[in-house]
Amino acid sequence: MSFEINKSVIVSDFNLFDSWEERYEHLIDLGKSLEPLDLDFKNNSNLVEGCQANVWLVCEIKNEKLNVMGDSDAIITRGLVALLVRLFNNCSVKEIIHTNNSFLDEIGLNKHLSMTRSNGINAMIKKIHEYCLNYIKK
Amino acid sequence: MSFEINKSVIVSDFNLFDSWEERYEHLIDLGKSLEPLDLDFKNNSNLVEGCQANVWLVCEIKNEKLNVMGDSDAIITRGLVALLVRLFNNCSVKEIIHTNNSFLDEIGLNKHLSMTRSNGINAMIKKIHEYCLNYIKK
Amino acid sequence: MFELKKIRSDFPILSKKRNEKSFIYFDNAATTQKPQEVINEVCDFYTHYNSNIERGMYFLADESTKKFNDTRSIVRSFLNAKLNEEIIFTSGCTQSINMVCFGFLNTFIKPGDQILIGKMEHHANLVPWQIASNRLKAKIIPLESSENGVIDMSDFKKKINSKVKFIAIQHISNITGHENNIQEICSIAHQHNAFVLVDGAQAVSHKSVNVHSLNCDFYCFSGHKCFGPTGVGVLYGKKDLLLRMTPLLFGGNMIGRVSFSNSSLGDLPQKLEAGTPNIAGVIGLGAAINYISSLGFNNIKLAEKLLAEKMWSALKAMNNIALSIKAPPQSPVFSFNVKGIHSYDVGTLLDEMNICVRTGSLCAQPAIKELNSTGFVRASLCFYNTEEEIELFVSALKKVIKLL
Amino acid sequence: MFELKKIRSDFPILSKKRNEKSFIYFDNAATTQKPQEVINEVCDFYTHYNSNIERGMYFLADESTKKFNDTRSIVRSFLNAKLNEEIIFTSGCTQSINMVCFGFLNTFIKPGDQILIGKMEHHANLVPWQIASNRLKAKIIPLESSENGVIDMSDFKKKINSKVKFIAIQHISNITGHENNIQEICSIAHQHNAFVLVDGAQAVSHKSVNVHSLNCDFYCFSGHKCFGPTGVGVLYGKKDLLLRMTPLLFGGNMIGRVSFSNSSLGDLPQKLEAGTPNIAGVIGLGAAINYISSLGFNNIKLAEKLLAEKMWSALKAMNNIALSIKAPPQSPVFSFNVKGIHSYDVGTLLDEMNICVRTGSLCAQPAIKELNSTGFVRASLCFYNTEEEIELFVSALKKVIKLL
Ligand SMILES: Cc1ncc(COP(=O)(O)O)c(C=O)c1O
Ligand SMILES: Cc1ncc(COP(=O)(O)O)c(C=O)c1O
Repeated sequence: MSFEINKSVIVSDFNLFDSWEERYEHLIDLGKSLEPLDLDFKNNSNLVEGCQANVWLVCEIKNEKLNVMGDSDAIITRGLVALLVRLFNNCSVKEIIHTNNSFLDEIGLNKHLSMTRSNGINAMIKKIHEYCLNYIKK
Repeated sequence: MSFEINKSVIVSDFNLFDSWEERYEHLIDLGKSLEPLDLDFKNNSNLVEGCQANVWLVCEIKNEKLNVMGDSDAIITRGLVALLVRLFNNCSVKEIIHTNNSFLDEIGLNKHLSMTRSNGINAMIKKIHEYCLNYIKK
Repeated sequence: MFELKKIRSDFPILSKKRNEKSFIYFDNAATTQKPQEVINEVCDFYTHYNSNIERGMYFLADESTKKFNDTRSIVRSFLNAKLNEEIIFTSGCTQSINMVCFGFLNTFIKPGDQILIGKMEHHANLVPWQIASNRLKAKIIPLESSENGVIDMSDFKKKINSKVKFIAIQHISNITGHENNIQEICSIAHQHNAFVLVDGAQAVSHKSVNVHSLNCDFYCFSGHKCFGPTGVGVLYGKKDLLLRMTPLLFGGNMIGRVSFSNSSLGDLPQKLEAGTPNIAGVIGLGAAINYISSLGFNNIKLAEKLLAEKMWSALKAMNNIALSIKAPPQSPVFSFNVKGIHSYDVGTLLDEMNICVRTGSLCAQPAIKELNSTGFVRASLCFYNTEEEIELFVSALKKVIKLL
Repeated sequence: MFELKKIRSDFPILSKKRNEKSFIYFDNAATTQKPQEVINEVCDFYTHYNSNIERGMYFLADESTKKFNDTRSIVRSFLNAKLNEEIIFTSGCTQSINMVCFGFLNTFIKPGDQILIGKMEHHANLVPWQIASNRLKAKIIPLESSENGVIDMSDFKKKINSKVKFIAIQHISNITGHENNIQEICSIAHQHNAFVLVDGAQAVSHKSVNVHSLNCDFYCFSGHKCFGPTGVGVLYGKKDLLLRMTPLLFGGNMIGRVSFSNSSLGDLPQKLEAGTPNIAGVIGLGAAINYISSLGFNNIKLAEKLLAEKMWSALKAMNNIALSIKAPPQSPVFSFNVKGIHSYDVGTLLDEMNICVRTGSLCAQPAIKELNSTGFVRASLCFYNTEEEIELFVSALKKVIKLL
């Protein structure tokens, strides 16, 4: 899997929709399909700061590849988590640290999600990036 | 002496002048002609609050008539003190407590002195009034 | 008379479009919109007579000083206080409360004394008391609230005793829109020699406040929540109490004599207004109160009652809406949940439909917990809102529920 | 280039008439006038996107929150600070200083410790330290000033010792317009492990400030003294020191978790910004700083240098003028007396001639005493003042002297 492939799949998925209703329905469906996080993982250390709803992200690296799981108590935020899981899961650490947030524009989310929310997603992306960077530094 | 007579003299004096320069010269002359207050009287209890320059006022009542002396370290304010001395000195206490501040308009001072300053003169008049009222209450 | 169309046109923002559509502002409890008069007054100050106040002796300073102090009279009569010097201008309700917490409480509270605080209070009327009582080793006792978020009077009567020295309560709740019985609370408190501070942040835009008949010791509010500018607020206090108060801030304009060996404080109200105040803000607040007066609270109450009734029955008619209240509120504030749905999701989708509501803990976490919630959707209305907006809101809500 | 006519037209108040004549504003040290950009920015906020910040999640709240936080970046780069969270928005310079006095000092000062304070300080940078040191049983030691009102460095070097924990000084004097050598003071202070707060109220409108190269620990200023709105100010502090600070105000927006049993504080900068801030004020301050940047401090310095030189030689040429300084000032501020005449009389008559100056103790009584005066006439200029105004001022002054 590579980030670029994941991204293009997501972008073309979103491009199928014309209305904001459909985009949200898609996001909500993504959220609903996300495997719930084990309660053990829903602790403060996995909580992502800077999101209005509770968001937990759990990162793990195996064979230089990221494995990321997450959850949220709000379904739209959960959809965003699912999006990031699809985007980053199984990507190589090296690739991830070179991605930037511009893909938010490319999948048309920056336009549709208000600042606070994209702040939320930015916080999630930051957490993933930092995890990968820390891994490389070691 | 009565307040009304004093007032009309002062009003007609001021009416002689067309320019603000002349009015101020008159006020300053009044200030210069005011007998300086004895140093003993220049204490905190005679200080009038609410004036930007230091103003001291000393009231005394003899035969139901007010005797007022005063001073200031600023010459224009001193002129205002002199004006009040001319206005109130030797007037009966009963008459004084029935006067109001409207004479400030009549002598054209409210128009020419800015609020802070007329505040100062208001504070002086208030002090004189209160002195007379207290005397009557006793 | 109260002509809604005319009134809406007084508020320029209300004709704003987003994506070519008009929007619905239902977050009035967070901050109200501003009438053109207020905006003009602020501009006018900066454009025509901007200058510092009190100390200058030139014509501009005369004008700004006069306007500033005229506002003190406007606020005094707005609250029906006795004296101008009982009106202190602050940077907002939060500062007003903190001033009492940290400048008055310490003058008489002893370790072991008690402070009663409602369970429904906004953080601004809770956290400062926690910190202050911690420092002074006093004890905070929470007051239970009955089902609509007002102080449970029987609990209050049980808890008041000679150790209680202070009571901090809100006039109207920012969550439930219900009103506390301030007059009775003050009267009982005073029988026990306790002082009362009333947080009026959510009251002054909805009803006429009379500190004299309430007989509260302190009352405070924010300008921005009653159609005035941001960064300005009011602390009313009874004169003898303000005289006893230690200022929270020290600096220019508030002192008598200053030397390196010692300094003396000035008189009220300056003593409690250190530094250059928010002059434009204060003057703008005066314009806001004049605007309120021009409408009249009778008209405001009437208009808001209609809105509240309509909203109440509309929400009651939806069976998946869990309201935080059991009876219609005194001011048009509605906090609720859509059953099984996070408040945040509701707010997100309402925003897509140009509807502004607040979601989450509403700066009152203990209150939210007390109401068995983790966060509400709050629609808070104001006289300039319309019945049509309520209808649009309700259908938007139905659409949200279908989407989620 | 710096086109004075264009620049004057940026400030609408400067074309105001009084009694059909234009006026001269020489009280810029008290507060500066506002360019149209700033007025527009404030109006624009209220007209188009007024809403509370941080907590709302709808489009208006996004816009105001973004604008508010953009200003934090603007101020950060204006002061050349490293981090946005080192910029705290306050209600003004006075509040900024009080926050450090009452929220930082107490975290490390012990009875007997010393605080050094310049003899020329404004009351805002003296009285709070007096009160705080009184409470903490620390000692205030005045620093002598040399003839132009700047810290006498040899006195400073004599007085600094291991007991000195804090130094509070102004960047530029509001009386003499002369500048302290902040960089050297900070460097010496830090060798002795003392912290330095710089009161920049009179500096930020005149020169580019770089807190990084000054290496001060705290820096503060007021918006209204640098072309911004009233009711807003800034406290810059090094991050590790701000983290140690106890807030002066508690309330909404600044806490983490709140319950009746205990509450935790939030992160920087919110921790130190309790309650709804002066949103319009902050956004207007951003516009003011952008305006300053558009002119450029090089140009501002050049223009003000010319004005200062002209004023200096004009006043020096009058033999009945007693200036408070022996050398031309770094910023165009001139405090003086007309020999034998009360400052108040001079101000009164200048006002009649439409000239705005400040008179009296200039909120710095100990400084006035130090300069052997009982009160000055202060003419404080700004880049939008003109050489012609200086000529008019000088002839007005001559007329005043003749009249008195
Ligand atoms: C009941 C109540 N009290 C206090 C406040 C605090 O007001 P401000 O943030 O304007 O200081 C608010 C505003 O959110 C409120 O609703
Ligand atoms: C040197 C100095 N420090 C502090 C202040 C206080 O500023 P503010 O009144 O805006 O808080 C002033 C303003 O008068 C000043 O000139």
